[in-house]
Amino acid sequence: MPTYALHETLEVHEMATFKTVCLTKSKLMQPLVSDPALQEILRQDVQTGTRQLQELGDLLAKAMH
Amino acid sequence: MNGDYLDPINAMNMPEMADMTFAMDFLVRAKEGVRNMAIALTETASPEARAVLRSQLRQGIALHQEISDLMIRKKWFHPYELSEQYKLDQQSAQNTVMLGRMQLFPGDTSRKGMFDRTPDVHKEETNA
Amino acid sequence: MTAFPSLAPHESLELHEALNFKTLCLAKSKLMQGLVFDQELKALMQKDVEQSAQAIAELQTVYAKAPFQAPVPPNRPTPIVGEGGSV
Amino acid sequence: MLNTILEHLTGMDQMTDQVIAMDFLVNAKSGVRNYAMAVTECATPEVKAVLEKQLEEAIDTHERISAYMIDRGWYHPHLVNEQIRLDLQNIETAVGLPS
Repeated sequence: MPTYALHETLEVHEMATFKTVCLTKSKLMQPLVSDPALQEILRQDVQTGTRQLQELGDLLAKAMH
Repeated sequence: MNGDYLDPINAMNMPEMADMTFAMDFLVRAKEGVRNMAIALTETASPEARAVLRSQLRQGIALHQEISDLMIRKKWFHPYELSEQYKLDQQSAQNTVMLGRMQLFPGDTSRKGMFDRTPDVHKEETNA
Repeated sequence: MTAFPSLAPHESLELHEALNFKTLCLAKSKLMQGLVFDQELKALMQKDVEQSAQAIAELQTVYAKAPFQAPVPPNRPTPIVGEGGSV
Repeated sequence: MLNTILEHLTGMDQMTDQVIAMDFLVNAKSGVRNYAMAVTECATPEVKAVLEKQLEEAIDTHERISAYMIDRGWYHPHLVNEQIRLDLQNIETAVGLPS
């Protein structure tokens, strides 16, 4: 039996793609923002986004074999 | 299964197949519920509405989990063995299409004479 | 953020959808219980009936704050079948 | 000359913040919906646990950004006319941008 079901692996892949775009965008946008409150929201998003992507990456790595 | 609804052969495994269909309907409903709640949550501004929808989203996820666990345990749902799932999908589709072709109900099901008047209207008519 | 006495339009419509969805779920889970053979499945459906009833009560409390809320009459105001009682 | 450039730049700054916040809100919304979809396709508890937690975080993020935008007057869920006025203004700005 494979580690994960095919459907869930594909969903994790979709989420990883989505989150990668989000993280990249948040990082690129950060220097363009002038409002400190918005800057703080973006900073937090970069932080959680990075951790979330690592978690998704771990799952994907296990789904490979 | 054949097209004759009076043939006892059709009763073979019927309870199991019926339950599988009902469980699948239940699972689809639970899934839809989770998605609907998530969408509703992203359109919500009031904290009170958010709290209600959020707790119902959690409850929906838990219910979805319970149903899919039950279905996996009963072998009605095979997320890991896709060819098993394929067989089930095709079978239930075939059976249900067969069921769709059967003449199960009388031609006229309106039963209107039993319900169309409120007691008051009926009384007025008899008085007149 | 200023406090508003009623809900926003979009969230009210989402509540309308959620309430109708839950109502249908309750009806279906209740009716289906009479048809299923498997007792575990039946028990799970009964659990859904109870949870849905609770969920409906919660949604109703919030939905009462919709900007288009109105007093609810005890019965459906118009005849259900036919015009004025005729078939 | 320098003044108009500065004005333009500062004006654009405001505009950039708003566009970034709007983009972020749209993303946060998609995030919640995508995670809800993904969670309902999960069978393995380990995968589901991760996605469920990230769904909760996505909901928090959405709450934060929508509260921020309401606070700044860039998002008016209660006042439809106000929101439409803002939308029309944004459409004009976006269409008017030199390409």
